[in-house]
Amino acid sequence: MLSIVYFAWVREMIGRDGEALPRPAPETTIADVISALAARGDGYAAALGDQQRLRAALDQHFTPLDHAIGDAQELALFPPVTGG
Amino acid sequence: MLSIVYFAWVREMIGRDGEALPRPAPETTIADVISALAARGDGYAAALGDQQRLRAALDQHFTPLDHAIGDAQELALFPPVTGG
Amino acid sequence: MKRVLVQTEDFDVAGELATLEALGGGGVASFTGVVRGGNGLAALELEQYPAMTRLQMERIVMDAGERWPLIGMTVIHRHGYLTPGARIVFVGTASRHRTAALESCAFLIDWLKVHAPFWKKEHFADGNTQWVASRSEDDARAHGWNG
Amino acid sequence: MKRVLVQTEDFDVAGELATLEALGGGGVASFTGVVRGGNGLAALELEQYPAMTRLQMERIVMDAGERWPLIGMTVIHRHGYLTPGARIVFVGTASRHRTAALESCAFLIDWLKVHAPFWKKEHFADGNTQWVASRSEDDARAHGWNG
Repeated sequence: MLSIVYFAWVREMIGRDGEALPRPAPETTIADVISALAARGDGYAAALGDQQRLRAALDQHFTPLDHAIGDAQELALFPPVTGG
Repeated sequence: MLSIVYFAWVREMIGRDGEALPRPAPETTIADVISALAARGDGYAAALGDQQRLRAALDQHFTPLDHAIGDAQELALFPPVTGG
Repeated sequence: MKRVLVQTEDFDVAGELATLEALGGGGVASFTGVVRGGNGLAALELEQYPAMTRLQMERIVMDAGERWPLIGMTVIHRHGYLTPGARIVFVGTASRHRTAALESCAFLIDWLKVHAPFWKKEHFADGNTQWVASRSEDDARAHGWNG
Repeated sequence: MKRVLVQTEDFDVAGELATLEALGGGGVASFTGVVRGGNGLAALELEQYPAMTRLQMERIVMDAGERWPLIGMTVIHRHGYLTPGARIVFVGTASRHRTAALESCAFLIDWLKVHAPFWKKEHFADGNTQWVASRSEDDARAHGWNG
């Protein structure tokens, strides 16, 4: 399984903190995973439809969306950070 | 009269905090005043002989040594500052 | 000394600075970020990615330690609900070189802004809420340190 | 708010920072200079030019206020005999813009180093004394702000 976690308005629009997905092939990119989730429609489409607005972390490292998930255990999807 | 004040090692070498001089002509430069004082020899020569090591303020404004004293009331002579 | 804290409670700026001063470096720089009021803001909510936050802040602190000769670094970031006037973030650095202390302090806060997984949500007195948008100038400043 | 102090006694960093935070700007930067020990240093003596010091510090603070959008500036410089570990100087700035707070804080301490009439004399445990020489890199940093 691949653990997906959501933060900020991505979490709010989807309506959940995260979920587990059947493990995709290692060469699957983060963008591919996002597209598959967005295809579910509703909150998923609203939150994940525009990938320009999204950032990701694989196993707690920021990772560009065009990178493959490889053997990562956790994929986090969220808007650009606004801390500090 | 022109009031002269000394600070740091200039003060220590001369052995006094300051003194009053008969008022020089307005076009006299700070460098001229320093040279006249250094000509007194002893501590004055030691403290004021090398003008490269000196800085000055006229009426509490830093002023280059080649400037004329004009109608200033107070000339301060000291090494480069080292505060902060 | 490296000190990284993520917490809901407030922190003691005086105590943090005293610890940095006591390291004997001679120069201590700090930045404190505080919730700005106005526009009917009732509270600022800071959400974090708990599994990543501390890890990422420690990476940033390690980066700074490689770039400047520092003898102490303290970074504290709060999360949860903060009201106007409350402290959000503290960065303190100590060095024998004032330039190293000042520059690394600026680096750390710039870097936290774009590399620490926190998200701000504004809660207004009238009940409205709004996620704070990221600012492209923050990105630009943080990337400026790569030059 | 502009606050300029020249004094022999220590100052309360926490109180100074709290005052700057309370202005509501959101960003507060500070630098504190502390007497470094080592090499047998017993005390650092700071001599000033009393008639000029405060005037000159106020000019520097005014300069900073013209260069950056600041809502608060506090500059405190001690004189007299200070032992290792004692605070010498404090610069604190508050702004709505963290960059303005950080840059003006660096400017103020750089500028004080070369434009405030203080002279440091080291007193060593063995009875020797030595006037601290000015550093050309301080001049260079201060002049860098003219660019």
